[in-house]
Amino acid sequence: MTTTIEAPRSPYSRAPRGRGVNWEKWGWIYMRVSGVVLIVLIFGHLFVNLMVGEGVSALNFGFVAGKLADPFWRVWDIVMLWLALIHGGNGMRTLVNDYATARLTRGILKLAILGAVVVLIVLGTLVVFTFDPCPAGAPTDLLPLFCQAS
Amino acid sequence: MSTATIDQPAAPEAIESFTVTLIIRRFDPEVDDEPRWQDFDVEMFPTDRILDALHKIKWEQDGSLSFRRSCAHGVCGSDAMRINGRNRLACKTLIKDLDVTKPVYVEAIKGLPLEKDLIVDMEPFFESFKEVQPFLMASSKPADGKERIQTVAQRARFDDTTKCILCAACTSSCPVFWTDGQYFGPAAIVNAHRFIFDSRDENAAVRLDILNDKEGVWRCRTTFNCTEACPRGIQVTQAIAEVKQAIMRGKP
Amino acid sequence: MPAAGTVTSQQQKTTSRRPAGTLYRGREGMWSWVLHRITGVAIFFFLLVHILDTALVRVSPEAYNTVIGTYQTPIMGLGEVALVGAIVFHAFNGIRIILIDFWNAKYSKIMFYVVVGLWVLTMLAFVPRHLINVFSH
Amino acid sequence: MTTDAPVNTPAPAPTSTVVDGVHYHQYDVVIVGAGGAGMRAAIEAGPQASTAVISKLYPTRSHTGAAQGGMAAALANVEEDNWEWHTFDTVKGGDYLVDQDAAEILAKEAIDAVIDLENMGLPFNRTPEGKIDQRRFGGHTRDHGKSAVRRACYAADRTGHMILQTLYQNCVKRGINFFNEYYVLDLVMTEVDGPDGKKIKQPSGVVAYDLASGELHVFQAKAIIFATGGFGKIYKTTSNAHTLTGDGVGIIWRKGLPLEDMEFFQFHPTGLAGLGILLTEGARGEGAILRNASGERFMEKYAPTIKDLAPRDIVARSMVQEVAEGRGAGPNKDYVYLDCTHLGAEVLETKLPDITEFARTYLGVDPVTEPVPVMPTAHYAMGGIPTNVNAEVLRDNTTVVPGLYAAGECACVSVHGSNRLGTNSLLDINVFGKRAGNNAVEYAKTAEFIPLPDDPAKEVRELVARLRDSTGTERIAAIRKELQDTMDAKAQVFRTDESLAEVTHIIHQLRERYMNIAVQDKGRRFNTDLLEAIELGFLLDLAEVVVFSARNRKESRGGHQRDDYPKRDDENYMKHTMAYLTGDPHSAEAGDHIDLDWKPVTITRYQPMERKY
Ligand SMILES: Cc1cc2nc3c(=O)[nH]c(=O)nc-3n(C[C@H](O)[C@H](O)[C@H](O)COP(=O)(O)OP(=O)(O)OC[C@H]3O[C@@H](n4cnc5c(N)ncnc54)[C@H](O)[C@@H]3O)c2cc1C
Ligand code: HEM
Ligand code: SF4
Ligand code: F3S
Ligand code: FES
Repeated sequence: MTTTIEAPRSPYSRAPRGRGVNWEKWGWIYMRVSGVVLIVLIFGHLFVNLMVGEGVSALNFGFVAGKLADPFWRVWDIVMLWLALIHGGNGMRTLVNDYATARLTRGILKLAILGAVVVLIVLGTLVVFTFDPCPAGAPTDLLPLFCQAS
Repeated sequence: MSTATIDQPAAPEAIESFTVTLIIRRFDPEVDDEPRWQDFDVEMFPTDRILDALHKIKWEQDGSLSFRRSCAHGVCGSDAMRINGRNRLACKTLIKDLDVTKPVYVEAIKGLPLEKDLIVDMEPFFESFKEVQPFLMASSKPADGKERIQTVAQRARFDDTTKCILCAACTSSCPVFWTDGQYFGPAAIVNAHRFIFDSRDENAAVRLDILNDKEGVWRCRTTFNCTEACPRGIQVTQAIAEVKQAIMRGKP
Repeated sequence: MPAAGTVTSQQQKTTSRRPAGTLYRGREGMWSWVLHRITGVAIFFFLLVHILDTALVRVSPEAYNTVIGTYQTPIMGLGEVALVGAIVFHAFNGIRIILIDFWNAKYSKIMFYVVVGLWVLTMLAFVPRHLINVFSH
Repeated sequence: MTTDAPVNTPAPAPTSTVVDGVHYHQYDVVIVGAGGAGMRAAIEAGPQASTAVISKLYPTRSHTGAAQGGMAAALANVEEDNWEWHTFDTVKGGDYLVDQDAAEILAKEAIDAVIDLENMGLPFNRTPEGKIDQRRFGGHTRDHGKSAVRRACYAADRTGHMILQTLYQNCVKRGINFFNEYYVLDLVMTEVDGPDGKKIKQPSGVVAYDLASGELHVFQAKAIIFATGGFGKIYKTTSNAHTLTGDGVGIIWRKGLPLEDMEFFQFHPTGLAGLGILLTEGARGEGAILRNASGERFMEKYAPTIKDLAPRDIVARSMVQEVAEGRGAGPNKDYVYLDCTHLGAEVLETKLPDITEFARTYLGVDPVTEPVPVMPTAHYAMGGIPTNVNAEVLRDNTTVVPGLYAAGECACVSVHGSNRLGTNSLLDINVFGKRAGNNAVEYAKTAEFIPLPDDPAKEVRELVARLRDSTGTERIAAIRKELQDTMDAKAQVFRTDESLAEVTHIIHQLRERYMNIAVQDKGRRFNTDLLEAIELGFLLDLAEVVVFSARNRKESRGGHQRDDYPKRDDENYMKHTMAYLTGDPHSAEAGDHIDLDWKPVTITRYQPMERKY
């Protein structure tokens, strides 16, 4: 990936500097701030999901539902969802800026990233907020333990 | 009294010469569609420089080999090129510091339009340099017609970046610059840094604004290729980081 | 060169645009960036998928469990090792980048090796445990 | 803040047309050379008239950037000093062959020149009070030779680099037009009616070869400034860049205009042995000491008062003498040592960082712990294009060529006489560069364009075509090497009639071989092979003038030391040499085509005295 273009800047032209919000600067700062927070969130997430107990083999609806019923994990997951997607989306935007030279391709790719990020954030948020850990009619053995208790 | 001869290199007794193979990436715009690699064997001493090898080729084998050079000791910035895959000045790269059991690859710096052999078009590079307003801007002149006062510490603040010789080794080693060449590039930022942190200058804000741009400092991904490549040992990445800080603070 | 016009006429003279130079032999800084980039993209795409599969919890427990079941196969288990490896590298190297930006660029090389070291340690802690979990079922 | 905004107003649209493949441009002022002198002139001329700077190198590649030690000015920032003492040192350093009116101007205007540079942004080293710091340098003394004085303003050992960068930055600020990598190869002269009715030739423009495209450009101008630097490449061991081939001086010479004091070439004592890369005199200014093989501080013998800080000609000669008498160091006993070890790492790293690195990189010697092998290296041409103090080029001893100016190393004002003091050249380029710029622009304001002759590019086109189509067998490099080797062996620090006669003979042979030269690169774009051939032509011409002038100065003075005439001879030679090209350079006897004349030295304050340090 490091030997891509031999003679760029042809012809030499830098886009005039736009006014308004400086995405580059805030994007840059955001990457760092979110990065620090994400470390905690993601490492915590991975630890709980993969390391505690039987790790990945223990993952199932019951496990997830159990976590999502807890407001603590709900906040955790929501924050992680937003931070990570925007972080990743902004990172991908950087890549597109770097490697997609044609204006049109650039536009399309960035729109695609934006679309994916927005859709997934909305979807994810909805899931977390509207999630019902004990959906009616589901086989009880798949549900978290507390569903039976109530 | 006879005139002294100072023909011998200074190093001690009978240093042996050996054959070095240079593989040079040639491109003659009037003939070639694409660059091509060409081998040359030259007899060299360990204390010779790559520039000497190129001269030897040009002067004894193929006069059409084209490259820029002037001072021959690393102060004019003419001969940045890629030697064994890294940007260096040919006049500061000693044969003995390379592994000459293998051929030495020499090619033009990357990211600027190739003109001929080892020569690239430097205009885009100098355009970026000019864009950062690389000159002192200070409205007041000292009343007594004397120098402006600057303390030793204030002078030291920007010492590192005054050393730049505009050789482009840094900018053309930067992976971000290679991608589309729109990035201002480390050299321009280094030269902006030189003035942003000069206590006598009053226009830091303007330069910070220029570099607070889509193609400005934020494109730097701290890959350190620039710092590694700089023949003047300038801490380029550090300088860029300082400019980023200054932009965030809003002042130097 | 005086006028802007000259610049473009110089540009037009360039006929070669083909790569085929040697690979640039950057050092720690460049390779860590290459890895950071690759891992970042990999994580991003995984995240897309991961959110989609997690969203299945809204569909039905069965649907979720079928999909999550595939995460538990040995092949995917190895994939997870790679994924965690990527995340851990990206995370530690991200901290390194932040330190370079806000603290000091002098120690970037040392910090790179610290990142590698921490990565090895973390993976040593994670991999055996994870693989036991994967293969013990 | 706005008061100091960049003056980026585009210069008045220069007319540029293409006729028969030759580009024609018109500027009020054309400056040839973008070193210190050229850019200092451009800063004066640029904002006042349409100005073009033509340079065969990107401006920042000019060799001014290699200057290390400092720039003299009696600022008296660190100790008592005044311009009069500076003038005296300049005159004495030049072995009294200095034009003293010019030296006074140099020393007086030095102070403003330094302040100008500081105000433009040059980052000088500072004193604890925040003023420009100054250091000692060879030949600079307090009160007419009583003791060494700190007069050299400096920025570490990168003074030239800082000057060149600062001047370029200010050219960018002022939006100066640069034509980079354009080689000026000819001065266009038009025949016009002179004041007394006779036809005379007047400069009307220059012809340049665009390296990138191989096309020719004619620049018509009202005023032309030559600032093309030196020609150290006539020697093998030199501190000069590969590109310092004296093109500008050579062009003037070929036009039949005189060259002054060409026999005086300065050999800098401390070049890295075998390589010629310079170690600044500032090292000795900071206290470094020259030693022979047995570790003896030999300069105590030759200049008891200021020892290692004696002027360069004296130190260089002393070194060569030590070696000749068998006290040289190294396996071949062919160099002496510059000992910096007692200065300590701190001083070396902060005040002399670059030269410390040069020694490490190129000789593998660490100055902190080991003495550095050094030998004299061809450094500076005192002679060149004669000008008056207004930087106007002279046609003979007194008449100026209207509209033609020269400044910097290519010119001979003569402020350096027979031996330049260290730090006086960076001063020279600033003081006389500024004067050239100002005077040229004043002249251009009232003057008319002189019409160009028919086909002004004819000669250059033919020259280029002949060389490009050459089918000879002689290698350019071989001829150049033989010239350089010969000059080093026979026309260096010590000369005799015999050795000089030999060189003349060899140059004649080389000139014949040059006729049969092979230019291998037949292309148009970036044809550096062709340019090297042309440059070699200038080198041959200039070497011949140097040697011819040297043969005819039968005395020893400053940088010119004749073993067969070891004494200074004020009675017969207290005068400048003026050499003219009068015939076909191919004639076997140099005397057949070179005419030597003499010009009186201007003496205002100081009568010649014996030169002792
Ligand atoms: C290593 C070194 C150290 C020195 N240290 C000191 C010091 O400490 N103090 C001091 O006072 N002096 C010093 N000097 C001397 C001083 O630096 C030079 O004499 C001075 O810089 C010359 O400046 P210049 O402007 O005349 O020429 P240069 O800087 O050499 O510039 C010449 C210009 O002319 C251009 N040119 C030449 N030929 C052509 C052509 N045919 N067409 C178009 N353009 C052309 C070149 O491109 C270049 O831009 C040193 C010199 C050297 C070599
Ligand atoms: C675990 C904690 C994380 C930290 C500390 C972190 C840190 C960072 C930092 C500091 C950057 C900026 C790099 C630069 O400007 O040079 C970055 C870039 C990036 N990150 Fe992260 N990140 C983390 C998690 C993630 C996640 C979860 C994703 C995926 C969704 C991701 C995707 C990216 C991408 C695609 C880039 C752009 C890479 C580039 O431009 O080279 N990161 N990361
Ligand atoms: S910063 Fe270093 S590498 Fe970059 S142009 Fe300046 S001297 Fe060259
Ligand atoms: S190489 Fe480029 S990415 Fe930054 S650290 Fe240097 S400018
Ligand atoms: S030739 Fe001047 S830097 Fe190499």
